[in-house]
Amino acid sequence: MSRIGVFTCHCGENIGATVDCAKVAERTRNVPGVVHSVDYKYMCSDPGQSMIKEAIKEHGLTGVVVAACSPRMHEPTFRNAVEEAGLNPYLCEMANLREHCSWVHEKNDATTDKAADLIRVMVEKVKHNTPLHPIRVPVTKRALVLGGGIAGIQAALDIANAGHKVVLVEKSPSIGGHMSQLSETFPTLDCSQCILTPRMVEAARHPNITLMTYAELEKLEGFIGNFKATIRRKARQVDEKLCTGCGLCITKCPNKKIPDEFNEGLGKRSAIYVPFPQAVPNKPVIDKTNCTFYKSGKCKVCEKMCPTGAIRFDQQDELVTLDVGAIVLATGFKVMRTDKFPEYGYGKYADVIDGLQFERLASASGPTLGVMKRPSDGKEPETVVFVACSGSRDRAKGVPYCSKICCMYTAKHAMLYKHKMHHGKAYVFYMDIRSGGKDYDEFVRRAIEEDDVKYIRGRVSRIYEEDGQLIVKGADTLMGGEPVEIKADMVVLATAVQAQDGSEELAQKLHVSYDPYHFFAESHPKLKPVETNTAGIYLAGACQAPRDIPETVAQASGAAAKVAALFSRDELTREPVVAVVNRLPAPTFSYCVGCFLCQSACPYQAIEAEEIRGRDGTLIKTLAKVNAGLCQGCGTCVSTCRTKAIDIQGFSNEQIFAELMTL
Amino acid sequence: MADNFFLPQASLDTLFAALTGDGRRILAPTDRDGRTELNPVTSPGDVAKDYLQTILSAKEAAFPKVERLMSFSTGAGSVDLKDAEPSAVPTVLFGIRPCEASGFKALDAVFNWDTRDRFFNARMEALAVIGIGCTRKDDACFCTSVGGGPGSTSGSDILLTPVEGGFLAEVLTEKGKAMAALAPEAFKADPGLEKKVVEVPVAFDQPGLTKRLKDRFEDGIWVEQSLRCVGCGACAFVCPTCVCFDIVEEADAKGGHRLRTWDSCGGHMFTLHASGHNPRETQAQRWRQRVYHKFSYYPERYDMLGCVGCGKCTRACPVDMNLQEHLAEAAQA
Amino acid sequence: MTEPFEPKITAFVCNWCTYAGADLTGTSRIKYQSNVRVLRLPCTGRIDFMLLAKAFARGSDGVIVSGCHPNDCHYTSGNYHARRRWMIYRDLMDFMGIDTRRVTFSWVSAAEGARWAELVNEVTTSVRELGPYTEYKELALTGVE
Amino acid sequence: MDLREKSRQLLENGDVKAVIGYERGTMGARRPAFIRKAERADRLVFDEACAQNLATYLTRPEVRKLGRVAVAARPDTLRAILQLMAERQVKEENVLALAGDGTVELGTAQAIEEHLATCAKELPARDREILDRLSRMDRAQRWAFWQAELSRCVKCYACRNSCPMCYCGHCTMDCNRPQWVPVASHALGNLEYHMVRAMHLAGRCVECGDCGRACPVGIPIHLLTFNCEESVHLQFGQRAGASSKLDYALSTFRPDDKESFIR
Repeated sequence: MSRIGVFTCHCGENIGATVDCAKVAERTRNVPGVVHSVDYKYMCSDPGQSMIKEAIKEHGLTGVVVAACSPRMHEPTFRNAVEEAGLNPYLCEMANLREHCSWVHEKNDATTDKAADLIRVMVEKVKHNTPLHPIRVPVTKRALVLGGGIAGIQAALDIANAGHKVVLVEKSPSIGGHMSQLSETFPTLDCSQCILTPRMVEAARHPNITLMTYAELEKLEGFIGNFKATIRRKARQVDEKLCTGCGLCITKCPNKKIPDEFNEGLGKRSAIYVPFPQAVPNKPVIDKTNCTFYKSGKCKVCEKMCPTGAIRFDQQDELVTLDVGAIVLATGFKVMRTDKFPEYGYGKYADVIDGLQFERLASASGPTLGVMKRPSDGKEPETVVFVACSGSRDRAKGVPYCSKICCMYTAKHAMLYKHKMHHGKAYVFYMDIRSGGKDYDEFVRRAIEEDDVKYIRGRVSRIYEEDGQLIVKGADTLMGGEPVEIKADMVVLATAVQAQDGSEELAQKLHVSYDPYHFFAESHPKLKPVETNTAGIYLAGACQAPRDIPETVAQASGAAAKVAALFSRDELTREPVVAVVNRLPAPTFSYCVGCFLCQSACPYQAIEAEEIRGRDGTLIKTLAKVNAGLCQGCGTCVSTCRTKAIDIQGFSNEQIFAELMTL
Repeated sequence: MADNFFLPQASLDTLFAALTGDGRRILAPTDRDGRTELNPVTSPGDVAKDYLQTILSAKEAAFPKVERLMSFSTGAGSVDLKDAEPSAVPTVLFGIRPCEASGFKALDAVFNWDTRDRFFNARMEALAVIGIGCTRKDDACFCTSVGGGPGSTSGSDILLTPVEGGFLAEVLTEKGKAMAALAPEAFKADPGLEKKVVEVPVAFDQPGLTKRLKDRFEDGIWVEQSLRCVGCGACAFVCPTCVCFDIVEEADAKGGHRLRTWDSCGGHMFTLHASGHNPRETQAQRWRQRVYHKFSYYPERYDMLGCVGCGKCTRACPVDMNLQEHLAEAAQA
Repeated sequence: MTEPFEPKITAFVCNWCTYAGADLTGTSRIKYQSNVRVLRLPCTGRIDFMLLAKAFARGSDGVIVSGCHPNDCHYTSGNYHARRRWMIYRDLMDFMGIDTRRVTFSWVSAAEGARWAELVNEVTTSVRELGPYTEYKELALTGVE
Repeated sequence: MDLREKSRQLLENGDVKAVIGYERGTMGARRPAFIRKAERADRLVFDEACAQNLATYLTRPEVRKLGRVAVAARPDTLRAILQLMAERQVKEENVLALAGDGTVELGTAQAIEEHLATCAKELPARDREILDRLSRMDRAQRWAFWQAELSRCVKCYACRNSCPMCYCGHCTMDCNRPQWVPVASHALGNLEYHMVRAMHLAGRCVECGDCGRACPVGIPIHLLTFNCEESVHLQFGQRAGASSKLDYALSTFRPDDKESFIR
């Protein structure tokens, strides 16, 4: 038999002024199952909580209803109090007399009636409450970081420095990411590689970090604290342990005419290569599609030349399985290529380049060694037009969002150009200048005011070639839409930042959600910016949305802090508000029929199959089973289940039904 | 000994008016939306014209599909109980077939076996039956195999048998006389009418079946026969003699009722124990129970059959579990 | 003089958006009619269609079902599942002749305190005009002898 | 070659343990027949009068125990088989569908899917007539129509037990903690029962109409599930029984699902 105690709070005047609390307490006393009902000025105060604790002991209460404010406010307070008195905290419920009654209704009998009703509802619920216990899951204290750009490197270093093991997986042969391609960085114009490469080396050397370059995630199973990741280590055809990185193979490789990815196609590389001189690890890979041996079956020059015998033509991809407790997603972005712009020549004009290509042109380690030479003929461009918002904020291009970094890097590009060619002319077409950030607007002003970059507010409608020059046609909207035509030697398009290729597939592998543009979705836009909706998987950098370097690094450290916090405990405790599949004695075992319709409804992949076998091992029944580590307690499965075999603790069918039956 | 009369077709109006005038409700087969079903009527014109039988049986007049047994309400620290009173409206069942009329005896056997059921008895007391003998039959009919017949007077207070221009009326009981007395002008002297009903051939040897069942309990025949049975309760719910019921409570936080509803031994939950054990776990066991209950346990316990051969179950069954055919098979060696 | 009819309104809301939104209505001291009784569930995905039917069976004259706007579900997709369920259930109710004017589905976010008050007032007023849902309330007694 | 001959062969060769087909029953009816011995295959008939969806039997414990069985399959039977596969109730290797005139062997889900692509689906004229009548009614009239029809229901569960998709051992109707739907067949119990049945079949109903056919009191209950299935199809484009891969409309969604009533 239930012995319920009900504690009605006046909340000072907040409830008491509108609801006749004494009358409510009196009426509640007559509800079957209620053995104790009192009202008090402030239930959440120490004396108030003491009243509850004493009543639990004195009256042997089996359930408590606190009729006060919103459970979203004080449920933890009262559940704690109840627990301190030796009652399971989940035997305490709150009736919301303040936010849902006294504050929103006039003082009259109907309001008092409603207050009594709200209590009655919770009394009936609490009669059906059962003691619940926090769910504990162990934590594997090793993190997996996917993506070896600055975001991944930063996250890996922070986690490693917190004392935890990290596996850093990068799909290309070297870590470094887009940042390693940049020449200088805004707003300080410090050399990108100068600040990045020490971090790369630190990551490679860190005793807690295992680097896996030229590797990709194949499969992910499990849940927070207990993931099982399968990594595909692509065959480099080079034994990393034997290779000393001497580079002899690269020098001797006969095929040196391959467009160089690192230089954005502006330079050439050999078939066996390291992406760039400061690559980490500084070990080459063989590009099998271009290697003469793989194409014709003859060559093997590198193998002959290698002093340590590290070349392995028979090396195969390798699958490695790792147990990890947390994952940081730092897979970065890509930029839209110039061939997506019919109005700017479909990428067929060699001197219409994108921002990353300009970075390589401006870089001291780039194909021109930092000398301004245009790609088509190597001529120094006297006039350069920079087009901001190329593709961004353009629904027709499928990119309605702002790419965020282009305003700043366009200013930087114009400035770098002017610094290298003082007599040259730099024009920037822009829609708006978005330079929010520390020292950012000052930086743009400097470009305009000190470096004499001409900013024209308007869009470029067309670019075409004429007599070895590019005719840039646009309009100046600040001059009333007056047509502008500039004869340029080179055009730099600040093309849109887009989600990395394969983001959708990766998101599906990881069961994280993504936005319509395939950027990974954060759990909450304000309060959970580095969490995903899958517990234990965090976000860093531009895989979530366009970001600049400082933001990326900050977010990476944020994600690392989340991982470190997770790893600070040996096991996780979670609210037991999770779904459960009922289990019964043989021969029924469960009402579950194993149709698994709940499985496809679950947003968290928390439903697994469980086989019931007889003593002789024969399969009797296959049931759904909830992985309490993954379940977040939404209850969508409950509404899908026809046999009512699956139910959710804390909001069970019996509880909700009982509530409904009192109305 | 029955008193026989001639009841001209036209006099039915007079009879109906007299019965209604006496405060009685008349339930008769009607034709509604293409279905023959029992409904309250006020004039003979409301009665279905050319019917074999109703889909559901007449048992609902005494044993309704849902009836309230008691009510309760919860108050301040107390529970108030209140017995329900059966709404025993004086009722005349008009035009049901002799097979169904005789079915009430099988119900009575259970409802007055050890405890006298207040609800059933109140309704039976208020009930009078004017049956009509059969001039038609179909392949599901087998009344003659179970001791009945298309002109059987068992269970009727007045039995009408169609004759040229009206009916031969056999006034059989005190209740029948009382009804006839309400409209004496309707009942003419019997000119020596011939009682002519349809012929229903005997399909199997029932005493032989009952005897045979004694040693057939573990026979594979029940599995074979029941393979196609889907385990619904259609047979039991249309049956004039099936008497199984469930007692349920419908309540909310403030109170509720206790109800009695029809149930069926064919359902898999019927014998399911709270432990999960089910003594009649397979459909074959449940099918066997249905046959044994009617043809073995009823004769043992009440010295009568639990079947009147109306064939409603055969007509209602979605998979044509033809009772007569199965019984004939079971009666064989 | 008869008392004016006061409808009974039952609301099923999700914990994260509409319940929080209704909390905000309170915090903002926006007044609304007191006919509504709110039942809190974790997510609209948890709101079984049978709960709506049971609310009417229990004598509700109107029902509100509310949760997070599309894209805002705390559990990412519970509200999308709920929306589909309601799309089908509402069609079925209409086909069976149940008065769909008495069920209001809505999205009310945790920020929309004023909207919650507005919704409750609108529903209460319109259901008051429709009158008691007598034909549904009579069902439990129809067919019992 | 006909179904009898085909069945005889299958049983003689041991390809299947039983053939579930139809035989002649009372008053010209066709009824299910379980043939386990080749010599009994002569009882089988397979013609237009064979209406029942035999897929219902595939989930019965007695049939599951048999192993591989052949089923005389009309197009709706095939749809039900696919849907049962999608819901993990029937294993591909345990069922051989005999389609067309009863001699077309469909032994895999893919074969069934391909065969179904050639079968048209049409609403019977009588159903069309009732639906048209209902569509001309206003809400109150529809309420009156269904109340009159459902008042005839005695909850014998012939509809449920005949339905190939109602294989749940423990039906919502059997739940008593809480008692979701009243056991009694009063107006509320009947309305809720049929509402639950229709909703639980929405997105799963293969529209064979067996529930309506089974109803002893002739309630056109199949129209309730048809209505749900049609509203699933119109709004989400999905159809139950189209594939052996699960694509259940009520456990999937599109963020841009369109409705007009949510405020």
